[in-house]
Amino acid sequence: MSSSPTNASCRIGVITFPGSLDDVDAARAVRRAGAEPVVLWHADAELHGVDAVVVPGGFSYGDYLRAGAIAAHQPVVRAVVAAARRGTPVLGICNGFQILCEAGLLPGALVRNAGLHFVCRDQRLRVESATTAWTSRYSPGAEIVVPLKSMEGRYVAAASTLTELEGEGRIVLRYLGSSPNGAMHDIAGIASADGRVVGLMPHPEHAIDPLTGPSADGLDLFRAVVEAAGERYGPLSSTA
Amino acid sequence: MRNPEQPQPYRELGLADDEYARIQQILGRRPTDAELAMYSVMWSEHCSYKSSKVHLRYFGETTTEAMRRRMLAGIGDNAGVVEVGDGWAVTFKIESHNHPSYVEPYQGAATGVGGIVRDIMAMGARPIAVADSLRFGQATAPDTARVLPGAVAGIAGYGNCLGLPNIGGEVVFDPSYAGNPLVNALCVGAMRVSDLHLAHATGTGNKIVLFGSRTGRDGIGGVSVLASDSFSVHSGAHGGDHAATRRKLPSVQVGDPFTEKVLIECCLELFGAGLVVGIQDLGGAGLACATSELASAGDGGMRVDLDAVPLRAAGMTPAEILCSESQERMCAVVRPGDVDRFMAVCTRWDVTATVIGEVAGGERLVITRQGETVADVPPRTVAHEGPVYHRPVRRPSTQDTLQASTPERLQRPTTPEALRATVLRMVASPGLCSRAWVTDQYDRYVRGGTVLAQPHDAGMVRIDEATQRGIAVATDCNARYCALDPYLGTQLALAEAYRNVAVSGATPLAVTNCLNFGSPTDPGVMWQFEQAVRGLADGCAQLGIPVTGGNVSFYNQTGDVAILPTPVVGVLGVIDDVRRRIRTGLGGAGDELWLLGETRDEFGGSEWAHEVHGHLGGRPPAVDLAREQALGEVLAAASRDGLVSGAHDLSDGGLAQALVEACLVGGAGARVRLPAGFDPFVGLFAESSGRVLLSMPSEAVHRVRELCTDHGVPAARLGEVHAAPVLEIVDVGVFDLDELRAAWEGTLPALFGNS
Amino acid sequence: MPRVVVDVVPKPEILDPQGQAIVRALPRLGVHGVRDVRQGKHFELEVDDDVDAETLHRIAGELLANPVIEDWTVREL
Amino acid sequence: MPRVVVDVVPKPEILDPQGQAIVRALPRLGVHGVRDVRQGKHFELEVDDDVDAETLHRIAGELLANPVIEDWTVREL
Ligand SMILES: Nc1ncnc2c1ncn2[C@@H]1O[C@H](COP(=O)(O)OP(=O)(O)O)[C@@H](O)[C@H]1O
Ligand SMILES: [Mg+2]
Repeated sequence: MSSSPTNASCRIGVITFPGSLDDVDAARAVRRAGAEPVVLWHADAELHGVDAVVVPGGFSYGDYLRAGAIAAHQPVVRAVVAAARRGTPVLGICNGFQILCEAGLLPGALVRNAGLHFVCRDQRLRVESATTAWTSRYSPGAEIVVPLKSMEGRYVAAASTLTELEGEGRIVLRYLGSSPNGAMHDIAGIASADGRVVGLMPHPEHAIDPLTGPSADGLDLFRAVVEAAGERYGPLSSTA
Repeated sequence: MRNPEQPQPYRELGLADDEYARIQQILGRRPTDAELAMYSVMWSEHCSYKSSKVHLRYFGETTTEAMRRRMLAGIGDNAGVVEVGDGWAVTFKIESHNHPSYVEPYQGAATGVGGIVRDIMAMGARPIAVADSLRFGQATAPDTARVLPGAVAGIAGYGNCLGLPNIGGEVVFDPSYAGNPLVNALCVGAMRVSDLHLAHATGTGNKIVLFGSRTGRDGIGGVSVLASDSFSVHSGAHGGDHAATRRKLPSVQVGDPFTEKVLIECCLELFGAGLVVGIQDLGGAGLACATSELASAGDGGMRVDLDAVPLRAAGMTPAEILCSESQERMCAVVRPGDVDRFMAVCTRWDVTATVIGEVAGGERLVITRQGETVADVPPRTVAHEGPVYHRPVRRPSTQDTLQASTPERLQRPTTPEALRATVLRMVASPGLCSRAWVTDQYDRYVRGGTVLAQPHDAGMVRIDEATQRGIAVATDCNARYCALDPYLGTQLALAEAYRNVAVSGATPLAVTNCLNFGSPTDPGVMWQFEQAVRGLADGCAQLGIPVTGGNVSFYNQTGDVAILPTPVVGVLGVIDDVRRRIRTGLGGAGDELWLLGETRDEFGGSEWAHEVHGHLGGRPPAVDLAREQALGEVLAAASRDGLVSGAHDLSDGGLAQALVEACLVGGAGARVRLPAGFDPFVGLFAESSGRVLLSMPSEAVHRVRELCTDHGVPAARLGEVHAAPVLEIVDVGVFDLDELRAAWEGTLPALFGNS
Repeated sequence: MPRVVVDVVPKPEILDPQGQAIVRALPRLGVHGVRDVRQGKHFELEVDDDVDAETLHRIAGELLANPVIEDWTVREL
Repeated sequence: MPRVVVDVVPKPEILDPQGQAIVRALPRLGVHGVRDVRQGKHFELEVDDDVDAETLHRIAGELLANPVIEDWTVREL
């Protein structure tokens, strides 16, 4: 098991909605990154003072109506929106990304893949921005391989929004190779203006160990916030 | 029936005259509508196994005490359970949802997954993975373009939404499945040995709680209609005519995977809190089945009040409520003192739950509606003492002609050019091409424990992060072999599934099956069935692993033409450290390539004879289960000592197919010289069983050869892995991996659209 | 060019998980008094003038709707 | 009890692959002359009499449709 610097005092919340699926995997990734995962329940507008929040993948409420549409109205999301406005780092993965868009924390929307099928593949990505709270450990332009698994993965937004995102360097990840879902500008992930909130369709929590994923490229997203918290809480204690 | 003179529609419900007479004799009176409906659905082929029972007993008779050692539950329970070490138990089962998937491919396949997952939950386990074994008509047939994409999307839509990784299966095409597609879904679950739950209603006064979806008019009578003789007549009458089939089916069940996902989490919380005495899933025959089975597996007495059942539709009759196949429902037996806590857990998960009755003294299942008794029956007579048929069994006269038409006379490629062209044609054939178009629609990563999935020979998931213990599964069946010789064909299916598990480094432990056949009223079909059961049971006895459960699907035929006999075999294995798993792809450049096992001139039922000559005849390849076992031991040792860098079993398409897949999956080229002794065609395409392709670093070769010698497994050096993206087969030709990949991956997208 | 609308809804006896999910979600928006919701599909077609009603019904019944579980209506605008 | 229909369609500038797939499939059915198809959602609501138009528009705009990508209409039957 990869031993990594742990920061016992860094606590990262992982939300569970009815229908969340990759919440256990996000919690595992948080633990691997050296932080303590804290379970956040959809019905409580309470974040228990966590240092950062992960909105995990899955099919919250079955993705009925629209992916993320019903989850976006849950009490916990209101709390997340408020915390984000105070600068708390928030990571939305897949369904989590869809929820953050539906909740208005991130611009644009995610719609049915252009190919109309669910797509599960090991996806090559380029890290376009290494300045966000979650991507600071990557070097700009780095290429990583992370699983993508989604039905509503095609990022769309108004032309003005896209210009803004491109102009402000808020496109965090882009698909490489043939487009998996027809996303505008090959967008796989974007950030909020302050770079604290990041949403991405691929699943970094499934790329933390080559045994169970295509790579360990995803772990650095989680390490980034643990490190940042470490700077706040003082030096990291290195334990297995 | 208000008017006691009026004749009852028992025939329309699929009951034969003598069955109806027996019901009256059991009750000592004319049955009520509700009772008639209950008996008819529970005595249908699908629920009562009336035609297969006498044959299935053979599984029990051939299971020795030694084979039972690890078995905690077996045939007769919702699903088999085996102990896999460290206090872990694993449960797995395959079930068919064939006809519904023909009528409405998306919903039929989706609810097929939902049903098998509830079976696994009913054992007290957490479902951890699914696999799907699929068969369709000719790949190019228009109706296949309707059924395949729909069924695949349904399995994806339901399984992905449940958060269960899909780790394996099959896709097979054959004209005999046109109008009779086979959708067999497998689910694996894991639990602590101590958490095993069995379905029984004990303890007078204990409450019966129905929880999950509301009950509506879904698939009413579906089960009996699907499997009753009355249906075969109809499907015979107008074969592929959907409209007619639909009229026969009152309605199609629609799945609600979100509700099922919540139901899973809710059940596990209930199990964990110790709030469940007994549990039963609601599948075919709905409440009629769940209540009668719970009661007869317990003390026998039960009272149920249908007024308490939450309904979705207005004006449902007692019979409809009892036989409704509304999905995503479970039934639990709960101590009176625990009911409030039980309800609290359900509320937390927003799951509808209601007390609908209680375990009662006496031996009768009494069901009331609006104060009136609508059913009063001895539950065992409904659930277990259904009719037992000894259907006529006769080896068809055509069997000899079939076996006499051997593949020897078929024109074989001889020149290198012709061989090279044949390799490319076979790789691109619907039977052998990449399944990625299908499997890329399935989430194989969710739960974070998937160590192997498609395109590897077996699926493997970790069940314990602390110890790295894991399990592996594979399903297989070559129905052409079974047509040529159902006994040997079924043993070949067992051998391949066993081998697929073994090449992953896991040790095979247990077997499940899904026996898909034509009409049991056809003595020839019953002969195939009997032979298949005996072949599988005898084979398992020889391998020393038990059949822990299974499923029978009859009436898969159009007119009097049955599908190829298709006994799908699933094998479960355990590996104590998943980090030692063996992958299907070739290892690194410089590694040596070896072929284990013996190659013979065997082409009966082969993919080559089928694809190139449309020929089916002769005899299937020879089976040597002792050899399979020896191979398994070699591979287990190789995995334990980390000797090999890759292993791929040889099956359909022979060595050529295995080499191409190993190169493409591993992303490495190879240089190969075919073993001396026979012509290259046989070396490339023969489908002799008991063979494995290995890649290993040269340092390991000596040890592996020792292992092979010790276990009496022949081993021949084929060549080596090299960096160049090229597969060179000496005296045959050179293939660019890009060329091979284009051929292998291009076929299904071309047929079913680019996704 | 004529515009045609085809609305497809799940048959009454068929379970509609999506509609049910919406009904349960509304109170959290502070919306009350919505008793039931059925979710279906809405198609807007642009067709040549020579496409007749019978063809439109074929399109609806064979492609846009799944007659096994759905009903549909065709409206010419 | 009043019945209300809400139709939701993707905004014109948003690519609608489902609609396109239907357009491509029609010739195979022997149907010609269908120039364009847009696929949206169709909702049928049963509401209490006291649910006013403004609430209905809230339901449509805040839950049933996503204004970023979709337009919607509300019809009381
Ligand atoms: N319907 C399916 N669902 C999931 N996986 C499948 C399906 N069909 C094939 N696969 C996977 O694709 C790979 C190749 O299948 P197949 O050629 O049948 O394997 P084998 O010949 O070794 O049994 C295997 O990993 C198998 O599990
Ligand atoms: Mg194999």
